[in-house]
Amino acid sequence: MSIVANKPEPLLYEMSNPGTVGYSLPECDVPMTQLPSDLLRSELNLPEVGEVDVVRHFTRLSQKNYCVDLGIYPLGSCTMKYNPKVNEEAIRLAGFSQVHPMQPAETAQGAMQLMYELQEYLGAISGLPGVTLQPAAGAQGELTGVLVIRAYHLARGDTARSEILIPDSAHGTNPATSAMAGYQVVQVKSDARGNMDSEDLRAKVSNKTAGIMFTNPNTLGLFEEHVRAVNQILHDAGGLVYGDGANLNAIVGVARPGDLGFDVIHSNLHKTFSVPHGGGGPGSGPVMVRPDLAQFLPSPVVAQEGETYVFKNPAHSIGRIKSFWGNFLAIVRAYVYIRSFGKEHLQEIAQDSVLNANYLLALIRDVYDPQVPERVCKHEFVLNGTRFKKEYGVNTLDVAKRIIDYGYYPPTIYFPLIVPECLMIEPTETQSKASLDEFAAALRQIAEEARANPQLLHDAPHDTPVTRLDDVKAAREPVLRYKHL
Amino acid sequence: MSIVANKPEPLLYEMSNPGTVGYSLPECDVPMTQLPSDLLRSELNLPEVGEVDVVRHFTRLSQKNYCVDLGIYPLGSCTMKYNPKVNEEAIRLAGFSQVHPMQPAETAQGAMQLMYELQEYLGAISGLPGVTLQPAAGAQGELTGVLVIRAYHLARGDTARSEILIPDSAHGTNPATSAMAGYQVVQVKSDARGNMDSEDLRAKVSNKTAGIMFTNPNTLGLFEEHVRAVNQILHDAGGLVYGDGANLNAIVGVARPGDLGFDVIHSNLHKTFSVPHGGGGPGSGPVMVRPDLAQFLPSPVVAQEGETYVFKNPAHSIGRIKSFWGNFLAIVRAYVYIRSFGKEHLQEIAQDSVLNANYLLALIRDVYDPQVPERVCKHEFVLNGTRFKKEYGVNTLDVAKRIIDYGYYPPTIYFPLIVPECLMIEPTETQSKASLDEFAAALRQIAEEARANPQLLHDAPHDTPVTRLDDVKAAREPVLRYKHL
Amino acid sequence: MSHRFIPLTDADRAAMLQRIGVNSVSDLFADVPRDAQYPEINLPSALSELDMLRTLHDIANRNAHASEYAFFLGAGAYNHFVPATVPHLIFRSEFFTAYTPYQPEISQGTLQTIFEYQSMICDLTGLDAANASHYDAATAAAEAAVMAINSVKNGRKIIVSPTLHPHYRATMRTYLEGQKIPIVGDEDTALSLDAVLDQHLDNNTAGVLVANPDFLGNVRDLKPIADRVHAAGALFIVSTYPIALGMYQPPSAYDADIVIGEGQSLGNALGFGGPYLGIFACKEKYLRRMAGRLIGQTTDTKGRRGFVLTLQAREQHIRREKATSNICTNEALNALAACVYMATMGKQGLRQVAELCYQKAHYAAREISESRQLRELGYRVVNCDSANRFEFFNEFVVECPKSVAEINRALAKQKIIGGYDLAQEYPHLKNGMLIAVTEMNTREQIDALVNALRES
Amino acid sequence: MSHRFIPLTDADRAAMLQRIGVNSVSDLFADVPRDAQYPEINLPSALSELDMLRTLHDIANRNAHASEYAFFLGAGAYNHFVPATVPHLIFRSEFFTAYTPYQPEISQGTLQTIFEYQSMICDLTGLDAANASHYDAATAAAEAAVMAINSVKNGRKIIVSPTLHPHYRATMRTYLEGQKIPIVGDEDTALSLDAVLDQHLDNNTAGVLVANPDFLGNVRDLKPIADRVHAAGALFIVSTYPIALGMYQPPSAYDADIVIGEGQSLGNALGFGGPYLGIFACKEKYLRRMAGRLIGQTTDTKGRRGFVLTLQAREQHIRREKATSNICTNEALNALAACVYMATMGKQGLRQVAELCYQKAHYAAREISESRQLRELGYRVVNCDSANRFEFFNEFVVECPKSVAEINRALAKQKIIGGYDLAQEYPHLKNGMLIAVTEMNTREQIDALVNALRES
Ligand SMILES: Cc1ncc(COP(=O)(O)O)c(C=O)c1O
Ligand SMILES: Cc1ncc(COP(=O)(O)O)c(C=O)c1O
Repeated sequence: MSIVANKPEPLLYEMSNPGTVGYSLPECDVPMTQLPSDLLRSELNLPEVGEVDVVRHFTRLSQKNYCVDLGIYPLGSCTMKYNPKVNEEAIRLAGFSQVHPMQPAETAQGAMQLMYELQEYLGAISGLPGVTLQPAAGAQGELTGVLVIRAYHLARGDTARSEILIPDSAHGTNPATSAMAGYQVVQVKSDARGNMDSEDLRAKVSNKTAGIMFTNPNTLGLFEEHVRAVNQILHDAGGLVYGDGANLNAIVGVARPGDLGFDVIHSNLHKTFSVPHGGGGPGSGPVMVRPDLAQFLPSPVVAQEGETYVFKNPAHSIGRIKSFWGNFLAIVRAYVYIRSFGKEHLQEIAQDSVLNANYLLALIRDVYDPQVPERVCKHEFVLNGTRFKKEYGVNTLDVAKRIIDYGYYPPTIYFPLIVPECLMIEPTETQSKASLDEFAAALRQIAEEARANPQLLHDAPHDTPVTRLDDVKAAREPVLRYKHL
Repeated sequence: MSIVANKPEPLLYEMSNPGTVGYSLPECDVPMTQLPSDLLRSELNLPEVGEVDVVRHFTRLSQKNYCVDLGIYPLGSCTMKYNPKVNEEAIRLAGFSQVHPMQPAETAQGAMQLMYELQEYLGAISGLPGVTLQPAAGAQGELTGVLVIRAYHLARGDTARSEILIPDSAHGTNPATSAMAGYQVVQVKSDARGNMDSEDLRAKVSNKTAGIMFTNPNTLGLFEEHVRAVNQILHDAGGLVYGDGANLNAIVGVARPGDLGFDVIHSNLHKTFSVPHGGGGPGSGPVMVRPDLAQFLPSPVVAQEGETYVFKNPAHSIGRIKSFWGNFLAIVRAYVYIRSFGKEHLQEIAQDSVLNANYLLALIRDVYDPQVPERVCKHEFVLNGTRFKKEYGVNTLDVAKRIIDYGYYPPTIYFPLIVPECLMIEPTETQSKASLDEFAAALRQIAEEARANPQLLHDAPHDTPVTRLDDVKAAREPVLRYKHL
Repeated sequence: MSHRFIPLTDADRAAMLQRIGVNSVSDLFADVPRDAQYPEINLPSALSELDMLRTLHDIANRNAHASEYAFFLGAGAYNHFVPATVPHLIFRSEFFTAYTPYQPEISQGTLQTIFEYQSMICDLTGLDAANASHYDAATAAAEAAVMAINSVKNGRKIIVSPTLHPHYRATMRTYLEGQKIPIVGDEDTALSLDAVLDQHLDNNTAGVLVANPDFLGNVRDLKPIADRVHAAGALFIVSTYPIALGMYQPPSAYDADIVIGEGQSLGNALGFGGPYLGIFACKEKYLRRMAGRLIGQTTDTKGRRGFVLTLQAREQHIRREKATSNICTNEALNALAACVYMATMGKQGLRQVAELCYQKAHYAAREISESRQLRELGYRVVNCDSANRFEFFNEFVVECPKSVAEINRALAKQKIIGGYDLAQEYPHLKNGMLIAVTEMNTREQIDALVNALRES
Repeated sequence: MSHRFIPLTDADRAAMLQRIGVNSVSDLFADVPRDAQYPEINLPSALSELDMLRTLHDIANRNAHASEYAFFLGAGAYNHFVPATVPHLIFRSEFFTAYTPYQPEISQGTLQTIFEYQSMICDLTGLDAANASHYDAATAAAEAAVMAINSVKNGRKIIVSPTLHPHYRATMRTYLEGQKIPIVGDEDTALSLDAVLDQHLDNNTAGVLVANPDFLGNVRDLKPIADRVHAAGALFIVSTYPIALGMYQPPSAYDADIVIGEGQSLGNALGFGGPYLGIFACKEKYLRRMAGRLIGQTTDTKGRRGFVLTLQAREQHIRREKATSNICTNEALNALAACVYMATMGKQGLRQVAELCYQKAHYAAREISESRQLRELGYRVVNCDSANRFEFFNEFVVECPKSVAEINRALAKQKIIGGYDLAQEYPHLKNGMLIAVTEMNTREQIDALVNALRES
């Protein structure tokens, strides 16, 4: 409801009325024990609100959010695809939701079977058969993978490798991960076609190189044209190749990273395999490795012994990467996505996501400036907003905010960092042609507005509960919690 | 999302793209039979849309609706109270949702137990122990009850009774029901205190009177001060008293209709017992009768035989009133509401709904005109908009539409028919004091606007997906379906 | 302690009473006879949410349900697949906790979806107009009869086919009893429709109500019947099973004037019998006599398309005792479920569901009729003609060698819910079991049924 | 036929390719090595929604779950009551299918709820600032260790209590391995915390991580420990169980610098171990060293309050290899669940849950320790001192006469999931069973457990 959605919503704390309750619990049915009075807290300042107002508060707030179920959510690099509703039925089954991670394996064979099968599927899809489902997100998958690479070198007594190569187009998690794993980051330049600059790469690879981390297609939405050569260079130097699988959507079913020379890869199940993003998480970031690296994977993995599924610790495991076994309920959803497509349809994910991206680009490329106009893109593409800034005084932030006025979520902006005034668009395979036509029409109109009436863009968005917010103030005097009066 | 909610949404038909599918079904796993080609249809013009667009279409449309979960929904006579969320868990249990009405009673004992217990509870709450859960809504309960009254007279050989008395404040279903049951409707006037005019009543009651139908508290929100006298007059004349239980919320737990002289009553479970209204239904309208009338109730009712629950046909049943046993899943919800309050808290429903109504009235009575200012109201109250119309040129429709601009659903308007420019407000017990303070403040501000800036009201609402719609056009050239091109 | 569903504290109550200007809550109930106040009410104690859920789980666990049992029971309620889109969307609060869309500016969600529902029902049935629902098919049938009486000049009676659902016939009788309109035709449930018409059809007939598929599962071209009915000046009313319309010709093809049907099968839960969905559609010329709510398309003051409740002058709110029906609350959410269901299945999906039902039911019938062992035991499929051709959709009658109730008890032990026992309603089908098969029944289940019959 | 999740038809595809100006889809993949294209991928065939659901039902049915079994298992994941408000609200599409709130104008829903979550975590722990979640407590513990290393000048090692959850200790080791930061203190898991500090605490200690309640269920006033840690210049990090904070003093009372915890118990499903919720809070002065996302309050150009992602300069998006953590996707929806849970339970409810857990667990411990029969069989409750006083929250250790795995097998037959087997992680607790009791365990269940132990 537009009127309700545009009204300011008080904080729950501001709605609190002492003595009101929204909960109920059974009476205590056992004889009472004296509480340990010396250890008790005197107060707990949580809000006190009735059930009806809890529900209304969050329902009203929900309407202040855009979401995939309202329309296109073309955030580049994020793969905001439709999330099948059958999963909501699935994950509410008591046999999934009410199973304890530590209960005896004999009593959790269904859950373990599902995990085992997903391990197999991800191995088959990636061409890298060693699989751990433990990582909770892509970034944690990266850490896992880099630690596996580290363990590999150390296990061979190769202790001098201290560097990881990373192209300048990489997502921030790649360098951050490398640093967490104790590596120096060495940046590799991109060339004009959006590939890695092979001279720069050759110059930087050495016997200090533990490996390279790169995304393919990369964050420009472009497939590394020399992928095999790059990987060969690394392998020749004794390094391993880590694939950041955030963009797996573009090639799933069409080509397998393992066949292209990758040694390790993660997959963001919340991207390619449609686990809903939940406003920022949870996700799941399984890691797949070539057979000889499986011994280093985190403990435990699921194995099959006869008819029974068991947890096993890989021989030279890097250890645990989180508690328990992974984000199981996210894993269930990815399992559903894969089985719903099956071997017959899996490649349509990649084909149609790439088709959609190229189609959308074709509809707007005469009014926006693709970063690498001479190439076809994969599942996403990157526009360069420099001309808009110079000619109209309109920057990419203004364009993004104006997109909101048309009822869409804006694309990713200012990433990758190597593209000035970057606008990065990923439609995914779950958009219809009609929806792309509409979105393109809006983008075209905005381009026209940028020319004719730039102020409209500077002032955007116009009909939202709040408009542009003061980030500087937020960071300078951080208010990170409700302050009791 | 306000921006999305305010965008026009195409019809599904307009989104249709031949060849797109949103469904999937298993392959046929049995040997095929030739279809009867002479009986097959050639075309079926349903829309063809993918799952994602089905979900988005209805999600976007949903945001064009106001609902109880967004805020106060003060529709007088409708009892729009909060609907507990535990019911959504309950009615999805396979043991409720996937049970067939015709399966052998031995395999449905849980469902029958629940029905039996609810029959008992409703009997206890109403003081009228004969109960049928079969009617699907209040109006159907009315028909059931009036047919029971008819059966009662006929069973006694009393065939001359052809009239039902109904006060002029009654809801339209009461006269319509009487007519459906074959009775003449005789209208009884209301007096200045909002009671039935006792002289008029006495004048109209006769040996042709089969009974009277009235709501107590009535549609003015006022309790019939002479309820016992009225009922006595009817009983003395050989008639029966039908209570329209739509307003049971005002007295539930405080007084029982059976103790006040009612012979038959229905209860709208979707009002008093919080079955969600679903945009107009489904509801449930059980009927309760005094013991000697139980023999006429619709077939079947649930009875207990030892440990077993069975369906039984009352001895002189009026017959079936619908297929199967009633709106079972609605019945489950009412059962939950009653058991969640239990004997300790039940009367709080009435007490607090009446308290809330009187409080809200107190907050605005100096600027709006209560129809019967000298009395306390029950769970709702009625305002008379005549002065606004005369003094400001603002009618009740304008006031109602302006309320929308404040982010609330407007009260019931132009009902009951006996109050000119009527505005009928029912807050229910599930509103907090703070929410009533806010709503009252809005109403007061609107009263001020009516005086100072009536055009604001004439033009309302201002920020909705559509504003005032052309009802005349809709009725004159009805467009009741999408017309294929 | 306060109750979780009432967001008021005692301090609030005190302040509110003061503002009202009374001393206590009992002052607000002064007009209620004192001696009747606060009776002892025999109810159990309040339950917490957790205990409530536990209780409900216990109760639900006492019911056999279609996730654990193979269901071969239909008889007007069918175990069809409900795509996940349906519960996801209909249980959105915005639809679920809204009222009848009286204020269209903030009810376009309900209004547009019901307009779409009306449109789809028109497409499905082939008729011109559909309303926004009745309680179920039984009450829709009763309302159709009333409409026929009001539409036909000398209409003084209604003829029903004996193979119309027994509950619908019973409900029609109850509804029309007060208005003293006779329902005839089903005195002998063994009679054919043609024989019934021979016996009853005359110029005083307001309407003839026929089911297709009928209660025993048979489907036929009703054009000859329609012609006879129309020739007598009566309305031809067809009760249908909407899933069947995924493949069969719509009732418009045989010139039905009114179509009613049970919409449960379109995305609504079995739910032990309700809430269900009464479908009601008619030809344009009868439109203004139709009961129930109608949503119409119009424009707002700015020329934008919008939807409103329309033709309300027909309804009880305004016409009061002159209204032809008292219906007020209807089954809007079930209509929404049907709308989402049809949207999800679409043109192709609905056809495929129908064909799956047809194929599986015919497989089941064949397996039963062709099993020598079952034949020897005395089982016989009734719905096949002399040439052993089956003429039904997804439901058929098996004549059994012993009481159906007894067989069903044995089946239940094997987690099979057998067919409907026809003994009471169709005495001529002695030991008749009405078996329904849908897309939810796997071949394995069907084979298990056949085996179980062999052993029972 | 098209796939239901891809709303494109072949006609669409052809038109789109034409518009792009290529002949076929393979032109769009020309840069992918030909010989690697379209490998045979060993996957099962596509499943329809119905078959998918059936498969999932079958799989789920192979797991024992808490609706059918009595659970006495905790060890870091607890079977608590989840009020119906939680699934109802968190599964609203607007929350569920949104991304990280990068564009605040159309993400205020997520932003405000997480701000409220942060506030509630601050209130619960008594600390000044909380972030918008880590993957789970284990990774929060690892990030806390990193933060301590970065905050303490000579910080070169981390001390962990042996009674910190074994998974957290293992995860910390994996995380800190690359940076070569030693984790010490749990070499002998039988040692007391004081003894551990005696052995390891020195001026090179960056942080000390202690659980309260600890892994074996014990709760204590950690002020003396905190004082020792602070005196050595290290940060005092406490791992907590948020439900326990409903009744126990917050870690701020004993001067914790950082609090981490597993938020699963706050409205999140057991879900076979995830997704869970890593809680992370710290004192104001360490705020800018905290990893993860933070939501801050600010104003818009019209002066209206609004919420934004703030202090992003700390994060990997901007700092890249200089960021202290690589976390990006977090557990926002689980944080929302915790927020709705705490909103529903409120101040009084959270206290009551805690007390119920406490009471029921103590009842269970008493029943076990006071049963002569169990004593004679060799059962002994470890968490009671010489005066037989219990000092735990809702989890306690029972020394058993035989292997816990064996006992648990016997219990499972009676639909009881017994406690955690300590044998491997705590060898000194030979045959130790860690039993957890929550508000979900009825007295009947507890009595059944005691009985079953007698018989097992
Ligand atoms: C290219 C790339 N790599 C890594 C990540 C990190 O993945 P996650 O957010 O699942 O931790 C992202 C996420 O946006 C990404 O786009
Ligand atoms: C006073 C009164 N009587 C009867 C009814 C009819 O009840 P239902 O809508 O459940 O058929 C209503 C419904 O609004 C009502 O307010």
